[in-house]
Amino acid sequence: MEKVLEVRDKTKTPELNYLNNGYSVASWLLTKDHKRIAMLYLASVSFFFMLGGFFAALIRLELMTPNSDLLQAASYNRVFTAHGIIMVFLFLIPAIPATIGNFFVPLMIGAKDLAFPRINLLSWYLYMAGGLVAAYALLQGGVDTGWTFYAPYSTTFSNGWVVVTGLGAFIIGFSSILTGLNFIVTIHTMRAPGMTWFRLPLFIWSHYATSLIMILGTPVIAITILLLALERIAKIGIFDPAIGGDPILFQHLFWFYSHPAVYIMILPSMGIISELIANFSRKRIFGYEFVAFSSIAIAVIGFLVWGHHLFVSGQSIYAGLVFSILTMIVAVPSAVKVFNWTATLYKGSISFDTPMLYAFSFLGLFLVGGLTGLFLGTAGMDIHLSDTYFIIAHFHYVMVGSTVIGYLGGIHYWWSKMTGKEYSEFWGKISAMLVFIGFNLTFFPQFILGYLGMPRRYASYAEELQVLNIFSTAGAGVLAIGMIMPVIYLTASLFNGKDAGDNRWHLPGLEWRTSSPPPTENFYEPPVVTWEAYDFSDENGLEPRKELTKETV
Amino acid sequence: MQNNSWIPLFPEQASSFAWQVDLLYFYIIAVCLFFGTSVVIAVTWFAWQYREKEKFATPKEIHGSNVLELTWTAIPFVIAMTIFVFGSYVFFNLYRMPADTMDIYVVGKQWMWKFQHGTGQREINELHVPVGRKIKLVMTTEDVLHDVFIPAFRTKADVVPGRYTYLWFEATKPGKYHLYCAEYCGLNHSGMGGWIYVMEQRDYDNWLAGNVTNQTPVESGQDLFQNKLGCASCHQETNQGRGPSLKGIFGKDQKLTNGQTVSVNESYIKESILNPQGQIVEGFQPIMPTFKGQVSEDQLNHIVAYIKSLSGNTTPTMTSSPAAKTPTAATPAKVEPTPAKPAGSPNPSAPSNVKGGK
Amino acid sequence: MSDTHAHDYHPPGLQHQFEDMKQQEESNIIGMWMFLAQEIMFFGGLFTAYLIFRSKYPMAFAAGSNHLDAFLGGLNTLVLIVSSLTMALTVYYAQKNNRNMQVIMIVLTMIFGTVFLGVKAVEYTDKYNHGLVPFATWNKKTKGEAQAKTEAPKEVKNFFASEGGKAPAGAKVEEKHDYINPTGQFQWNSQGESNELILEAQKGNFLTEDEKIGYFTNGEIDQKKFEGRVRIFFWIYFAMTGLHALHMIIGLGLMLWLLIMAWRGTYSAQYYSPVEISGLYWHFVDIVWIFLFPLLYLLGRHFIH
Amino acid sequence: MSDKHEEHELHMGIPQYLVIFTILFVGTIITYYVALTDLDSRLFAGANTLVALLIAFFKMTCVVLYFMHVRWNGKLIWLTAAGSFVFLGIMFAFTMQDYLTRGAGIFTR
Repeated sequence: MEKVLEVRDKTKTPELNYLNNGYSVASWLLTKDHKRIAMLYLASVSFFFMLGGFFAALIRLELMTPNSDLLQAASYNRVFTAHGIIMVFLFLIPAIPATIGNFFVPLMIGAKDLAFPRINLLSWYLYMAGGLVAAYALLQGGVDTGWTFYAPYSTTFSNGWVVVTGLGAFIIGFSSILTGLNFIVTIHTMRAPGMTWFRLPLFIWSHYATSLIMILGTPVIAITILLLALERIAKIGIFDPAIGGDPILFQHLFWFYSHPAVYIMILPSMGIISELIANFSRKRIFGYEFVAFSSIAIAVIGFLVWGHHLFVSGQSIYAGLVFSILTMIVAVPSAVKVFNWTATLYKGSISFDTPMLYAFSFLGLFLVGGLTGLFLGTAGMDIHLSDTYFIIAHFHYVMVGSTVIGYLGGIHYWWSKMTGKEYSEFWGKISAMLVFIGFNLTFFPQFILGYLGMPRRYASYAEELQVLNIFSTAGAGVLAIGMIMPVIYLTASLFNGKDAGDNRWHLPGLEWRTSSPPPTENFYEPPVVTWEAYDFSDENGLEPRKELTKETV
Repeated sequence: MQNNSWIPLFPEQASSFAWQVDLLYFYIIAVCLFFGTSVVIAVTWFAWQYREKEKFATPKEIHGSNVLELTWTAIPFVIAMTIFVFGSYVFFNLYRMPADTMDIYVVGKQWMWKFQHGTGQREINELHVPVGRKIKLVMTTEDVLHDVFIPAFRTKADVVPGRYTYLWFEATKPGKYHLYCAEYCGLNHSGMGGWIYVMEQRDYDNWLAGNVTNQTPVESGQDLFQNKLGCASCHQETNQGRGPSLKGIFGKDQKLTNGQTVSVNESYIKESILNPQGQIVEGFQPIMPTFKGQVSEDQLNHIVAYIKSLSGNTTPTMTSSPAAKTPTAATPAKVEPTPAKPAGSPNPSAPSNVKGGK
Repeated sequence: MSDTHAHDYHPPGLQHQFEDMKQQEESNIIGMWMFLAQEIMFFGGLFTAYLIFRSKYPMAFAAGSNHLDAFLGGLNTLVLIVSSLTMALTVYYAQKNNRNMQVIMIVLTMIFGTVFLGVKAVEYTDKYNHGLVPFATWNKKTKGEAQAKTEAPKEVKNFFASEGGKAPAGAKVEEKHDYINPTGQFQWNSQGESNELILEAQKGNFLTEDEKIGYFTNGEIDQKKFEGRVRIFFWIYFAMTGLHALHMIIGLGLMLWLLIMAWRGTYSAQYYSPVEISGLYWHFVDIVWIFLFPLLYLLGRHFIH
Repeated sequence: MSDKHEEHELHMGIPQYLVIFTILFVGTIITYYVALTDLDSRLFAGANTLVALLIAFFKMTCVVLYFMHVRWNGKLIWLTAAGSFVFLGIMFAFTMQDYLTRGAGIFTR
């Protein structure tokens, strides 16, 4: 399956790369090559994203009118639950680490593969198994608990498909743990000679931080779901107060993972944006160490703040204040990142290619998403806002506005490396702008709706709120068009795209110093790193190195 | 929500601390605008100023500046702390229970709210409270998590099974405000809501006195008429019964056996109940017993209200002195246009819809 | 050692993605530690649940704990410690290139691991016989008095043994086991003992707020409610020890694989990292038990005397 | 290279392993008997719990440092071992801080 690279004569055979190194189904499904696994992930993650997007469309269509007319409350509840579970567990958490991360972590540190290729493949199978189980339960049975599975509704009142969905989430959890484990070990032991910690691209730092959360947080949700299932099946008496349990315990265990989980979603995206901003202004990132450590700080402090989801649950004022102040502190490293990104642009040479447009739109949306987090971390403010559309708008700004935008930016940025083809820059720019406009139109009105007091998860709402909801639905239409376009032109580029060349953007990163698409073992000879991250200086020898590999082999 | 603008932006301010929450909101918005606009301006300006002049140019290296880093770590930190302090102050005001409160007990249930006042009145999906009094809700639930949310008061709190949680507010403005359930509770979550009626103290007292059984005067009167006092056995819908039909008589003239003609108004109806033999309607026997001593003043009023409703007149009017000393002598609600509920007790599976408004 | 490139010299067991054995070993060890960190958090969720419920219902937990067999629990702790020692020695002999001792030590580890699971099975059976399995109807079904009497002597004996000789008066014991459990539900049959406990705690004002609500109905001890709280203890007991036993079984599987590989003489001073990381796993499982033993079997035991 | 490597890895001989084993063994016996004595009324409330947990922690430390060779491992392993316990501690502490103050009248809630 994996042929050893020995002779590479360009004139005779086409370059042997990871894509044309075997065409059989088995060569894909049994591959241990991190790049192929990343492509498997890319396909499956995109599938689930579209499934989740379909449910999102249903939600917005239903909310166009105040009454629950398109969907009855029963189906509406199932639809938003399906949307939440699919998007969170099946898309947002694996999206960047498992696709782009899987592909580029070894490439960017100069390794041949991840440390445990078989575990990497196993994690994809776990993901697929869990994803299909969850999707089956959601489509076949229909779960109406919301993605939070709050007890005692989920343990006692909802239908039994909760257990099956939980099982799916449990399995996916282990897929995520294994991915994180693989990354940490890889980053620790597999760096190329000369690739010191402070020469690592920031993408790697952010994945390191993400992996920490995956390892320390995910097992907690796994055991929580296990207990939930036991409670559901056997009535343990652990979450259901009717038999002595405690629903608050569920919330604590759930948010111990699920709050850090939002950092699992956002940190990799921040890593991509650091790459984009540095590379497209062709400058070393401003305050490299601060950006790097702010990722770690976010990961660590992120574990201390989960209680802000429980402000209104009858928490004491004391506990509320502790969680509130810690939440305010976690805002600081995020702010530091934004300032550093802005400063990086200063005196750069900024190009406006599609990935950079995504980076700009990330900056705008993350500003809104991050700053509105201040409202929700402030205990006195959160009382009015929690469980309203303000929350919905806030976390969509963070999850979609930042994670999905970062993901799209990353896909565009590395598309030429992953496939060797160029996508259409024109359509890319149009789609990037549509996504930005559509997104803001969809979610900005929801801030106002939230302050007006429209609670989340409502199938029907007060009539005076209809105008804003119509704006939101209209925006969702634009957003949907913007999101579907990349699927089309990226797929088209596979067939009729121009050859992108090895280094489409002319960048110094290690991943750009191998061919596009890269060979199975990533590099023709083990790379030795002699430059700092984002070193655009002339001595760095961008071009010659490429020639060197081609001539010498 | 009496917000008449095309796109409403803020819910009404109707509690003592609503302005604090709004002020905090504006403060954080100001902070956000400050940071947001400065970053956006900087990004836009840099993007324009330093746009690519030549493909793949290599600009000069700038490595960073510790002074700058410290500044923009410290400033957000300090500002975040001011927000925290302000927010904590508001949090205290919202969640610290004051001492001198009027307690109302709340039970959440899929999918309705049950309220019970200290004086025993029960309400479903509606809560009547006096203006200017500190109200404390003592809340629990029979099944799953719920959450009492009153946007106009800017406060909410979860209702947790197996525990009591508390919420307090002091309404400042009479009116009718949305009550929502904000914690997802199952199928009819979006239907689990109702209205908070904030009334002047006097109206509230009247309401308390007149609405003991959680019924509108009309409902209460109907109950008395049909069940408790048994009027309906004689006064049937048609004139076939032993007594005249009371349908549609209000406001009309009525011929009596003694040849007189009286106009049917509140006092006539009352008089007829208390002293039936005085005024016998033409064509009927003087067989009706007196109800003097069996019905209280407010029950009378309810019956009057009901009889009026039979004539399509649903608005009960005030007939006796509001300055009554004892609850029994008090009057029926000058309840702010309480929408007449459908007859019969509210059905839990079909709680009243939250929608509506003006 | 940097000059040993993968292409020239390929030591046994070196995977293609690594440059040399040192890198591979390091990766394996770090990987295993990351896995253990994950395991700690996995058990951590259960420990949190234990913490919360124990702080809510200490008396019910003490009563439940007293019906676990501290002697067998202690024995199992010792068995696991011995197996940890043999595991550590396996690594030692692998480093010493001693194949035979390696094999012996792995076999010993497996034997002790199996003994642990055997004792565990005995304990579970005991719970089964006494109606203390909280799941559905998975208890011994005792129908009516006649059967209960015929089985009584045996159970009393068991009970003495299980109490480590510290059982209350014999009359009480007989009364306890004369119960009917036709459907095999969870049953708490030591009301006398637990009532005493609660009343004493009430006298000393030790009851927590949750206990005051959780054990009483209208000021009287409510047996049904108390049984529910004890049931939570047994759930946590079964969940924690069950999960631990599952880890033991996985560990035994690992040992079997190690045994085969060691038999073939795969491991040497140059290549023994599978032995080492399996050892890490085995020690971790031991550590979990080191905590489970006092938390489940011992805490609150002194209340009873 | 491999010989040196081997020498470097061997930190403990059989006697040392046996010493650690004896400590663990004795610790188990002690914890068993201590649990049967009522320290709570003799010393202070919670003394039994504290002693049991201290012994467990001590035993764990022995296993981690010597059986699992952490004493001779790099900083990363130390950090992982300690770090995961720190996060476990965070989970316990922050959950308990909510439970202990809930309804207990701290700041008159």
